[in-house]
Amino acid sequence: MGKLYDELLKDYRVKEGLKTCINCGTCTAICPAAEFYRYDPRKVMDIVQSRDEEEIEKLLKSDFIWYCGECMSCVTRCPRKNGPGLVIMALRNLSARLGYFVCSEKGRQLYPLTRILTGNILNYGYCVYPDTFKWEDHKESGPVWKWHTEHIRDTMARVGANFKGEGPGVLRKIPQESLDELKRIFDVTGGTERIETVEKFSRAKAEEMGMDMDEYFRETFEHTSGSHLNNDD
Amino acid sequence: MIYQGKQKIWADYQKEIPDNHWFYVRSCIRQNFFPGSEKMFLEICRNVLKKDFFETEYHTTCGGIAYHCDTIPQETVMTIVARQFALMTEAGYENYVASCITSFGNYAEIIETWREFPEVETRIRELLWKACRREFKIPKNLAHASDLIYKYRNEIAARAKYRLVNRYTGEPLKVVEHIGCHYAKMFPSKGVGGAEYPYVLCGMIESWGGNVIDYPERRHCCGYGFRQYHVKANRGYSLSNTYKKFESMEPYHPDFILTNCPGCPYFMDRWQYVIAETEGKTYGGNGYGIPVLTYEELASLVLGYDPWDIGMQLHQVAVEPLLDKIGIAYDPKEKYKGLNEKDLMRPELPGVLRCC
Amino acid sequence: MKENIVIIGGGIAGLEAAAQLLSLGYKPIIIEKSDHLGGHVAEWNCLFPDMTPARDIVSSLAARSADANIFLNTEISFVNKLKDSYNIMLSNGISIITKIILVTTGFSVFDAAKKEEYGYGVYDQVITNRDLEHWFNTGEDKRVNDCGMNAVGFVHCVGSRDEKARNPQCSKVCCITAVKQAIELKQKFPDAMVYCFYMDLRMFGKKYEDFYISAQRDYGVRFIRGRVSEVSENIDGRVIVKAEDTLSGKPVKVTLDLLVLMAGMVCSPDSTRVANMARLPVDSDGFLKSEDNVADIISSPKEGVFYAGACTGPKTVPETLAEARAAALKVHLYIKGLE
Amino acid sequence: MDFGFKLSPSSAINLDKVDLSRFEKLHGIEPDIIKCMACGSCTSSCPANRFSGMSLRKVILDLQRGREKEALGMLRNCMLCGKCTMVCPRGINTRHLILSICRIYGEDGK
Repeated sequence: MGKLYDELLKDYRVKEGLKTCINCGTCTAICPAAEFYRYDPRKVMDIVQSRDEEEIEKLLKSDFIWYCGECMSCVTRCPRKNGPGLVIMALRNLSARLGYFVCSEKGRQLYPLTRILTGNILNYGYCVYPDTFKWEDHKESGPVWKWHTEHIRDTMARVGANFKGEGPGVLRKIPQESLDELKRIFDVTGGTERIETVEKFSRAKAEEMGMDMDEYFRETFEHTSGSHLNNDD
Repeated sequence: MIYQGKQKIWADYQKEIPDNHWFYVRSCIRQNFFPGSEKMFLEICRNVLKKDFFETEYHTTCGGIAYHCDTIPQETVMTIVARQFALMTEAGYENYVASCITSFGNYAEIIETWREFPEVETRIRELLWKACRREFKIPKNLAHASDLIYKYRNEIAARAKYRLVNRYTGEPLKVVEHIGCHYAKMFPSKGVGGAEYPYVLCGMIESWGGNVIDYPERRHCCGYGFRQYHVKANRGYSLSNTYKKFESMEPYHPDFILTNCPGCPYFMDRWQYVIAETEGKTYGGNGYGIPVLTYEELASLVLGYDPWDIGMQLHQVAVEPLLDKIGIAYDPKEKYKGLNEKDLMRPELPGVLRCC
Repeated sequence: MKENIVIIGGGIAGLEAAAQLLSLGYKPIIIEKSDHLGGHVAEWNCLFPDMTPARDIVSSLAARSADANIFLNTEISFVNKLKDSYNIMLSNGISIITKIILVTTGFSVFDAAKKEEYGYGVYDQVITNRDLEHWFNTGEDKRVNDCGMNAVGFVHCVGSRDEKARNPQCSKVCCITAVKQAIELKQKFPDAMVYCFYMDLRMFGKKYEDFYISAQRDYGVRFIRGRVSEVSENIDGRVIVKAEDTLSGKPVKVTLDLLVLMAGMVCSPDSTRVANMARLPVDSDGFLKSEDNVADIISSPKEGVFYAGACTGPKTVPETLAEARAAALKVHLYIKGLE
Repeated sequence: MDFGFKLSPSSAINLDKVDLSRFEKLHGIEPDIIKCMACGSCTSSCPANRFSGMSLRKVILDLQRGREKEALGMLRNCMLCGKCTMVCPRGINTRHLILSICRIYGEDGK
């Protein structure tokens, strides 16, 4: 592997997203994450463009790169046509590939995310799916969602969805041959390899933390320590 | 506010939207939380306006949420998207319309990346062939489904049963519009009206009789943030961003909020519930919330569809006060019924947020 | 001394060059498309750093160049290259054969409405540097008069140093103009909070730094290092400005009664038009291209065509005047060479 | 009801709400404080900076942004060596300034 900066530069999102940054702060000014986390996208851009390997490695192992919500509001405003949000995506990608993500609490959340989202895609063909979107894990979805999922065949039929049905329509069953194609796409494009990498590093980290994988899942999915928010000490 | 100033900007961002013959792809989030909306989109386009919208059961998620949660590499999402394009090509279409804003942004980003770096497109063609033995053409026109309803807004207005007017006062309803971030923030020219003053929803509201409210945090993200919502530990971020928007719009007393992204109405609806339960604060008057509608729901309501047929009962914030203001007829007893009057009980009532 | 000299543009560069050429014994012709002389400077109130009234500069220049042949309300219809001269057709039907053209077409103020996120032309209380000078001159502007003036902001670099606005270069004079206008507002409204949002403060000219120190020390103007990202309007019609306070690394917002956008300089469409007609090259910054940007900025690559002032890039008033004098001398020596 | 998460505080500095009354008092006795142009010379020469993060530049800024707690926390690390006074290009008597800050902001028992 080459140097971290060189690895980043191979990513098209860095080619697109980081030309030259003038540290003006237009990105941070309207960044939702900068307001609610201890986060400053301008500084992330500045570290990457510094090409300081040590600093970039620290960044890849830190919580900072995981605060962004990828809303891309920064892209609209940058006077140098940079995309800090795109650079964040490249940093996260590299952190995942190298296993650095397990070094930070927010990075470790990649494990539950990968399990939930790639699981939904490969099993159902959807990113979000009622069978795995449980009220217990999503109490904010409200009593209405609880009711809806308790009666889902009926409530879906009431509004004309084709829930788990054949043929087209809302939340139809996606044919097995299409799911097979998705699996083969994952296999040839590095999607499967990424899932395995995240799994491998997370397993090692869970062991280090003295947890089994279910405990590790709950821990990374639910737990937040101090120091991320502005009033944390 | 100088309305003509906005009109000048709108005139600069008029994208080409063909009138007919579209290949339709669905949204993961919309299907889960607003299943009636997608059904109504096709109902209005096909049966009311007699347009050709094709859907194949073989299409899948675009992978956008997984991509923006950083769980799949760029090549994976690009190849999934290439497969969707292949399905369009095989069906003989060249206009591609997505129900989801994340998808729409994803498609736009990928097409732009391929344009800028043709070697990436070549590589993805190879990967798609290897995985699926499929080939594709890049869509000639890419639209978001709200672009189409915008395009048809006057035809809908001509057939409308209701207008967005408060029947007690005769005043136009005050409407907040909220645009999904990935609609135009990355590529302002891809959105009707651009990134700063998008017109896609304003056009519908104006055409159907309402007044648009511009409030300070109008452009701010709803706070979805992908991993900031899907991981429970991070949801304070998502909640806080919606809270910021509601605090900013509160002095304007909006009658409802119109959205074009599938996620935003879910978050702005449910976070009102959470804010009510945790902070004791409600925004809609008399303890109610402010209803947050999808553009398909709004189009269906003005066209006179039954609110419970289009899925308004799946909102946490009660829509009845809005229906009453417009004068839309509905039967409260039918709200939580299944087909053929099947009794499905009803959701529990929240502790603070007033619901019907 | 019968050689025709055509000066295109009756701004301060054209007038100063004409005055010098008159004193050298020539009778230059000034073509001005508007109905008055003095260009942008004629619309300004006071000039930094000594607060010289702009009208004094313009009236003195106009007096010194009064003996030139001046065509107001006149545009160039076309320019033909003849064997060793140019045939210039004017919009009033007159045609002039000349061997010497001095281009003094100047700049345009960047159209601030193009920075959509700043809301010029959309939000009532957003004005430009030019609007504010107009108010200094006339006292007529509802937006300024009726706003209470408790808090005012200046946004530097509007349409300058901005690739999105297709204007990557620095307009150079806006930093000091903002400091000047901030001081002037403070003089009129001592209790107002005045903020300047800047990226860098380019205080390059004589006494500019003193001016900046005075703005801080004597007037309490507050400088915030961060480029404004977004402006919105609240229910009272005041504007909310968002930037990053980059020195503390935190987002900052403030509600203002009035926001002044420091619209930068771009090459004027008239310069581009003349360049097209006379086949003059345009530089990568959009301004007219000189023979050499260091050694010979006032010569064009075309025989007998010279430049002075902001048609080759943003310049201050003293720089423009100095260039106009240099161009006059260059023209004089060129004519000597022809003889 | 506990959802497992809650509203986060905003880090945005809202200049509309910053109370500058103590800063104005300080400015009354230290008029040069607003001449600071945030060049950072003080910080780079500060012997306390390396191990404590003390930065007079940030202290001056924080006081103007209503972040008094942060400013005073940093100032505790100052050793009053006066190096910053020697390097300030705007000629601010920083050592004197620091003592005045302590006096004004220390009034309610800090």
